[in-house]
Amino acid sequence: MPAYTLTYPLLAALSAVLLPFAAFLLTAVLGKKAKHGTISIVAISLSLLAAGYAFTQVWGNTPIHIQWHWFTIGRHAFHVGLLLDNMAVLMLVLVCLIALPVHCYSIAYMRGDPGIHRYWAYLSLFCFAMLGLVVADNLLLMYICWELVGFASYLLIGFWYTRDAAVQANKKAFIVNRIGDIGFLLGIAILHSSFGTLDIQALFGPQGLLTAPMGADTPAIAAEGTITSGWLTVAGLAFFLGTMAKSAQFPLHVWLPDAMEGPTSVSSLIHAATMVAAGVFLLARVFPIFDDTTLLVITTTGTVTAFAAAYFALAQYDIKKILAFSTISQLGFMMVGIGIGMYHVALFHLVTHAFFKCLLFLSAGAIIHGMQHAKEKHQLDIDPQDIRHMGGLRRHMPLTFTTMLIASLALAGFPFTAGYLSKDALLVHAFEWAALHGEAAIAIPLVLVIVSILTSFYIFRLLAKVFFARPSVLANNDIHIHEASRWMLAPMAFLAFCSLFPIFTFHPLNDGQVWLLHGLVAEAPTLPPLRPLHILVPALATAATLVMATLAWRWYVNGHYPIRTKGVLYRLSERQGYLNELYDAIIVRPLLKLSLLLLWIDHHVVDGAINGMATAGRSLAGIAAWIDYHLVDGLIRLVGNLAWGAGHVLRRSQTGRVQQYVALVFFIVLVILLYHIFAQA
Amino acid sequence: METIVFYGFATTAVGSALLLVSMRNIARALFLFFIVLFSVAGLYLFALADFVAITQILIYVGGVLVLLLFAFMLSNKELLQQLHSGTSHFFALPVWQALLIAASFLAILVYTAIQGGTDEPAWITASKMAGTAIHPTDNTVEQIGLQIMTQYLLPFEVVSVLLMMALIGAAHLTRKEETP
Amino acid sequence: MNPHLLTILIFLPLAAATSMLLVPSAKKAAYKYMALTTGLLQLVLSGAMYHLFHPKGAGITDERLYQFVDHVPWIRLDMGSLGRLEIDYFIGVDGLSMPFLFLTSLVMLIAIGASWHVQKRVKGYFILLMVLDMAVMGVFSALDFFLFYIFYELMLLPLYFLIGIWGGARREYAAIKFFLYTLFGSVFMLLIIVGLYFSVINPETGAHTFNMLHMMDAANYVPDSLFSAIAQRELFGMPARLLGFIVLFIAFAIKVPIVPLHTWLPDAHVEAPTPVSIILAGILLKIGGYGILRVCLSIFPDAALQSAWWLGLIGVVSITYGALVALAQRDLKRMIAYSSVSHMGFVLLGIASLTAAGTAGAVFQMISHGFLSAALFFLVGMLYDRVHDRDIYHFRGLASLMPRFTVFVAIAFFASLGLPGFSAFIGEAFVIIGAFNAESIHGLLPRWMAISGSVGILLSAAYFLWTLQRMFFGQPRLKGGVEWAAALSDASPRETLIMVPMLALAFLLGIYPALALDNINASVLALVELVTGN
Amino acid sequence: MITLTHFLVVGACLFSTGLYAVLSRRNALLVLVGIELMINAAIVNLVAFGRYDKSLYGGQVFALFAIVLAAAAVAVALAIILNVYKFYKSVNPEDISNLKD
Repeated sequence: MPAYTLTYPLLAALSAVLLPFAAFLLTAVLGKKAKHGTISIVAISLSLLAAGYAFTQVWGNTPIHIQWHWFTIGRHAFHVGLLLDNMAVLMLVLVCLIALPVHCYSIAYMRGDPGIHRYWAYLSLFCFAMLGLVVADNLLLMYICWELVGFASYLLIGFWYTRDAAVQANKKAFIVNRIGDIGFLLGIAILHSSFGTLDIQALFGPQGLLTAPMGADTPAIAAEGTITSGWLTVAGLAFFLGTMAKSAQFPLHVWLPDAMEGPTSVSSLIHAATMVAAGVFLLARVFPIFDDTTLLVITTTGTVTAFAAAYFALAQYDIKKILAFSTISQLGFMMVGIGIGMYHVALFHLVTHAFFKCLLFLSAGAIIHGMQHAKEKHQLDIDPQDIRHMGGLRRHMPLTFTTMLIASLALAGFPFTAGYLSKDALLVHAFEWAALHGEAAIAIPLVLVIVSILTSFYIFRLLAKVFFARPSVLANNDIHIHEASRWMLAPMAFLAFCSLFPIFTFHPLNDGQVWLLHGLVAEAPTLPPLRPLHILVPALATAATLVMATLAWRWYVNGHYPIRTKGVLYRLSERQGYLNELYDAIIVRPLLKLSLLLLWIDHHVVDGAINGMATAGRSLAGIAAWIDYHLVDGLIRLVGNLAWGAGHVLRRSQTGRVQQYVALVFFIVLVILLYHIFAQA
Repeated sequence: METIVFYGFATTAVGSALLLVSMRNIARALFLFFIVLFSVAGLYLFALADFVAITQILIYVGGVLVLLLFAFMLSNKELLQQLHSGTSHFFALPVWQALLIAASFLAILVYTAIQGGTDEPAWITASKMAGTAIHPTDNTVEQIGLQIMTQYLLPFEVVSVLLMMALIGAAHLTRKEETP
Repeated sequence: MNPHLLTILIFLPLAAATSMLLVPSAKKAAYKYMALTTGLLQLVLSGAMYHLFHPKGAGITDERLYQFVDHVPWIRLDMGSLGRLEIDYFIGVDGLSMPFLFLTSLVMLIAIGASWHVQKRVKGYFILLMVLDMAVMGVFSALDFFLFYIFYELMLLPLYFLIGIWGGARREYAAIKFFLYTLFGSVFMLLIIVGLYFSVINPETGAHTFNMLHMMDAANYVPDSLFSAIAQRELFGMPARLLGFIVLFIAFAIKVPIVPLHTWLPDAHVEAPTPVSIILAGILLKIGGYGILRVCLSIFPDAALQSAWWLGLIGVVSITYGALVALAQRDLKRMIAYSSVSHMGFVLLGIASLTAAGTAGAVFQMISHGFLSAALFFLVGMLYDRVHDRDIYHFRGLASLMPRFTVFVAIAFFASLGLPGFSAFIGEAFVIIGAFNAESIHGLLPRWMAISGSVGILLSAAYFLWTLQRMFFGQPRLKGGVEWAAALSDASPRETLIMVPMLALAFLLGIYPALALDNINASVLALVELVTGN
Repeated sequence: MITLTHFLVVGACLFSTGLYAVLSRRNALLVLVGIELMINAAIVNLVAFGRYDKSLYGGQVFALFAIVLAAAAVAVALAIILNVYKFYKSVNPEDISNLKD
C-alpha cells in the first residue's frame, strides 16, 4: 500500500519536480524582465540538491510511494502520486545533473538572443515535465508528463520561430511524437480495461499484477485483473510504439535530425541526453508487460535503428546531424538492451550516454558558436554547422578539442571511459542472449558490432574533419575562432569528467563492478554469462576503434579519400535513406490529397446533397407557385377576363349607329317571336 | 272582280314600296311613296273604311308628302348634293343584315297571318256569327263621328293637343338661330 | 436556500430583456451594461448553485434525486376521450445538467464581452441574446418534455435572427440553412413526443403526462401503447421504440453535429458574428450531446443498446472526417468549425461506449469543448475584427506582430489538440479509454473504434500545428502589407480579460478534473446503469 | 270577299319593306319614309281588323289617330333632320354616332 505521509525524500523529490515549474510560471509571468535566467538556474540547482538528497535516501532501499486522490471517473479512482524507486531517483538525479550544466552553458550560448526569456521558461517547463515523468507513480500521470516533454521540445525546437526550417521541424517532431503518444494511450487503455488500474507499482511492482504470472500462461478468456496473451502483446507493442516515437527508433526517427534546428544547448539536453531517453525509461518501467514477441520486436527494431542511424551518420556534413544520428544509433543500443531483457544495462548505457552525448553537443555548440561569430565578424558566406568549412580548429579551441575528444572516445567505447563500460556490457550481453535464442539470433550482436565499428568511424571522421583537417574556409590566417567562454567551458569540463570511468566504478575495464548496475540488477533478470566474451568483445571493439581512428586520419587528414561521393550507398547515407521523401510521398501528400478530396466531397456531395434538397424543394415550390398562379388563380382571372372580353366584344356593338340599334332591337323581337312560335308549336 | 282589283292595289302598293326602298333618287322615291299611299288608301276601301281612306289621302298625300317634298326642296344646296351623293355606299355594311331581318319578319308575319286565317281569334268568329261585322252598306262616317265624339273623346282631345305640341316643336326646331 | 433558484436563473435574462425594452434605443451603452450585469449575476448564481449542488445525491430517473426542483402544474386540460392533458412546469438539475448550466452562464458572459463593439441595432441584438440565454438555460433544466420542446424551439428563433441580421456576407443563406436543419430534426421530435405522451401515464394521477422521468420508467407505459417496451409494437416495419430513438437521435445529432448532417455548422459558424459563433460552438452543440444523454438514452435505453455500435461508428467517422476536412481548410474559422465536428465526434463515441469512463469523458469533453471552442472562435474574431480576413495563407509570422495573441492562440490550439494539462485531454483520453473498455465490459463497441478515434487526436495535432506554423511562425508576411501590420495590434486588455479566464478554466479542469467529474459522476453512473443494467 | 289574311299579308309585306328601308338606307329622309311605310302597314292591319268591330269602330278610329300622329311625327322628324344636318353637315345616320361608346 502506498504511504500517505509525506516523508523527507518524498518532499525532496516533489520539490525537485515542482521547482522548475515554479520557475516556469515565474519566468512566464515576468516576461522580458527574466532575461538573465537566474530563476531557472536557481530552481534547477535546488532541484539537483533535492534530487541528490532523495537519491541518497532511496537508492538501495525499498521504494517509497505516495499518492493522493486526483479524480474519480465512473467507479475508478485516479491518483496523482510519486514513486521513488532506484530507477526513478537515478533518473531524477541524472536529469538534474545534465540540466544544470546545460543551464549554465546556455547563459553564455544564448546571450543576446531577443527571445531569451522564453528560452528560460521553456527550459524550466521541460525540466518540470521530465522530472515529473521519472517520478510519476501511474501511467496516466506519466503520459501527461510524456506529452508535456514533447510539448516543451516542440517549443524549444521552434524557439527561433521566424526560421521556416525550425517551425517545420517542430511541427514534424510533435506530430511524429503524437503517433507514439497514441500508442502509449492505447497501451494505457488496454491495461485499464484489463486491470482497472494504472498504478505502476500495482501493475509492475514486485507483487504486481503483471509481474507474477507472465502473459503467455494466462487463460485465453481474461477475467477482471488478467489479460489475454494476444492483448498483452498488443499492449506491449503499443507501449513500444510510444517509445519508438519518443526515442526516435527507426522508422519514426525522422523528427530527431530535423529537431537540430533548435538551439544546440537544447539539443544537448533534450534531444540527446534526457527526453529521447524517456522511451527507454518507459520500457524499463513497464518491462514486465513484454512477452517474447514484443521483446523480439524491440530487439530487432533497436538493431535496425542502431545500424541505420550509424549508416546515415557516415555521410552527413552538418555537425549536429551527425551527432543526432549518433544519438539515434545509441538509443537503438539501449533498445537492444531492453529487448534482450537486460534493462538495467540499458539504463546504465542511458546514463553514460547522457553524459557523453550531452558533452558532444555542448562541444559542438561551442564550435558552432565560434564559427557563427567568425561568420558575422568576417562576413563569411558559410553554414556554421557544416564540417566542410571547419578544419584545424584544434589550435583555435584546444579546450573544446579536449572535451570533445573525451566524449568521442566514450562514444566509441574506448577503455577508461564510461562508454566503454556500458556499451561493451551491452554487446557482451547481446552475445549471451543470442546464444540462448538459436542460430539466427546471432545476427543481432554481429550487426551491433558492425554498428560500433561504424560509430567509431563516423565520430573520428568528425574529429578529423573539424580539428585536424587542413582548414578550408578558415585558411585565411586573419580569421580567428575564439575559444568558448568560461560559462561554457565549465559545464563541459564537468561533463567530461562524468564521461570517464571513475564515477561509475573503480575498475575501469570491468563492468561487473559498476555500482549503478548493482543497484538496478536486483529487479532485472540475468542471462547466463559467457566468460570469454567479457574479454574478447571489449578487446576487439577497442582494436576496431583504433583501426577506425587511423583510417579516419588517413582519409580525412592526409587526404587519401577513396570513396566516390556519387555512389548509391553514399547518397543513400547522405539523404538519410530517402525516408523523408518516402514519408512525404506515401503519407503526407496522400493525406493532404485525401483531406482535399474529403473537402471536395463535403462541399459538393454532402453539402451538395443538402443544397440539392433545398433546390429541389425550391423547384417544387416553384412548380406549386406556377400552378397556383397559372391554374388556380388563372381560373379566377379567366372568369374576370371572360367578363372583360365579353364586355370588350359587346362594346363593339355600341357603334353609335342608330340603324344598327334598331336592327338589333328587331332582331331580338324576331328571336322572341320565333321562340313564341316554336313554343306554341 | 273585286279580288282582282284588290290584288291590283296590293301589288301596286307593295311593288312601289319595294321600288321605293331601292331607289337612288330621293325625289323619285318620294313620288313612289305617293303611289304607295294611294294604293294603301285603295286597300282601305276593300276593308270597308272609306273615311280612313279619304283621311289617308288628305293627310298623308296632302300633309306628309307635301311636307317631305318641301323639306326636301327647302333644304339648302349642300343638303341636296349630299342627298344625291348620299347613296355612295348604298350597298354598304348592313344591307344583307337588313334584308335578312326584313325577310325574317316577313316570313313570320305571313306565317302568323296564314295561321290566323286558319284558326281565327275567337272574337272575330263571334262577331261573324253575331253579324256585327261592318257591312258595305253601313254609314261609316256617321258612326265614326259619333264614336269620336262619345267613346273616343279623350283620345281625340289628347291627339289634338299632341298635334299642337308637335307643330310648335317643329317650328321651334327649324327656326333660325340668331346668334350661332 | 431559495427553492426557486433555478427558475430565477432561467428567467433572469428574460427580465433583463423586458427591462431593455423600456430603455430608449438611443442609449446604446446601457444595453451592454445591462447584459453584462445579467451575465455576471447569472454566473454568480450558477456558481453558487454549482457549489451547493450535492454530487452524491444525483440520479437519473427519480425526482427525489434531482436538485433545485421546481414542479408546478402548468396546463391541465380535460380533453374528453383523450384523457386529461398534463403539462408541468418541471425543472431540476442533476449531474448531467449542472455543469452545462455553469458553462452556459460563463459562455454567455464571454459572448456578451465579445459583443462589446456591436454597432448595428444594439437594442434588438442584446434582447435577442438575452432571450437565447433564457432558452438555453431552460433546455438544460427542463424535465417536462413539453417544456423542453418549447425551450428547444425558442432557442432557434433568436439564433436565426442573430445570424441572419448580424452575420457576414452569406448570412441569410447560413441562417436559413441552420434554421431548416434544426427544424427538420425537431419537427419529427415533436411527433415522438406526442407518441410518448400517449404511451406514458403518470402513476399518481393516472393521466397521460409529458414528465420525462415517468417516461424513463418502463412500468409507466400503457401496456399496449406505441412505445411500450412490452408490447413490441412496430412502425413502418421497424420496432417503434427503435424508430423513436432514431428520430430523437437525429434531432439531437444534427445539433452535435454528426457527419452527414454537419454542413450547417461551418456555414453558420463562419457567417455568424463572433459572439454568436461562440455561443453556437460553446453551448448549442452541447445541447445535442445533452439531449442524447438526457432524452435518447434515458427514455429509450433498450434501443440505445441496440444502436450503440452505429453511434460509435458515426462518432468515429465524425472524428476522422472532421479532422481531415479541417486539414484542408484555408479559412481559419471554417477550420475551427470542422475541428468542432471532430471534437464532438469524441462525445458521440464516448456516449456510444456506454461505460462510465466513456460517458463521463464525453460530458467532460463537451464542457471542455465549450470553453475551448468559445476561446478559439473569439480568437478568430479578434483577428477578423482587425483586418477582416481569415484566410490562413494571407497571414504569416503573426507571432512577431502579436506576441500575446499568439500565446493565446497557441495555448488554445494546444489545449484543443489534447495537450495534457488542459481539459480536452481528460475528455478525449477517457472517451478513448471508455470506448476501449466497452468491449471487455459489455462488448458494444469493437476496439478498433477506439483506435480509429485516437487517430483523430493525431490529425487534430496535424491541422492545428500546421496552421500555427503557416499563420504565426516564420517571417512576417501579410497579404495586406503595411496597412495590415498597422491594424494588427496585440490583444487589448478587454480581450485579455476575456481570454485569460477561459484558458485558465481549461487549465484548471485539465489539472483538477474532479471539479467537474465529481458532480458528473453519480449521474453518469446512474445513466449507464439504466441503459446497460450494470 | 277579301279575307282578313289578304290584308295581313299585304301589311306584312309593307312592314318588311319599311323595315328594310329603316335598317339599310343611308338617308334620313328615306328612313323616315320607311317608318311611314311601317305605320301604314300597321294601319292596314288596324283597318282590316276594324271590320269586325261594328259597335265601337275601334280599328278605324285608331287608324285615323295613327294617320294624324304619323303626320305630326313626320313634321317633328323633319325638323330634327334639318337641325341634325345643320349640326353634322350630314344626313347619313352612319355619320351620326355620338351614341358610340
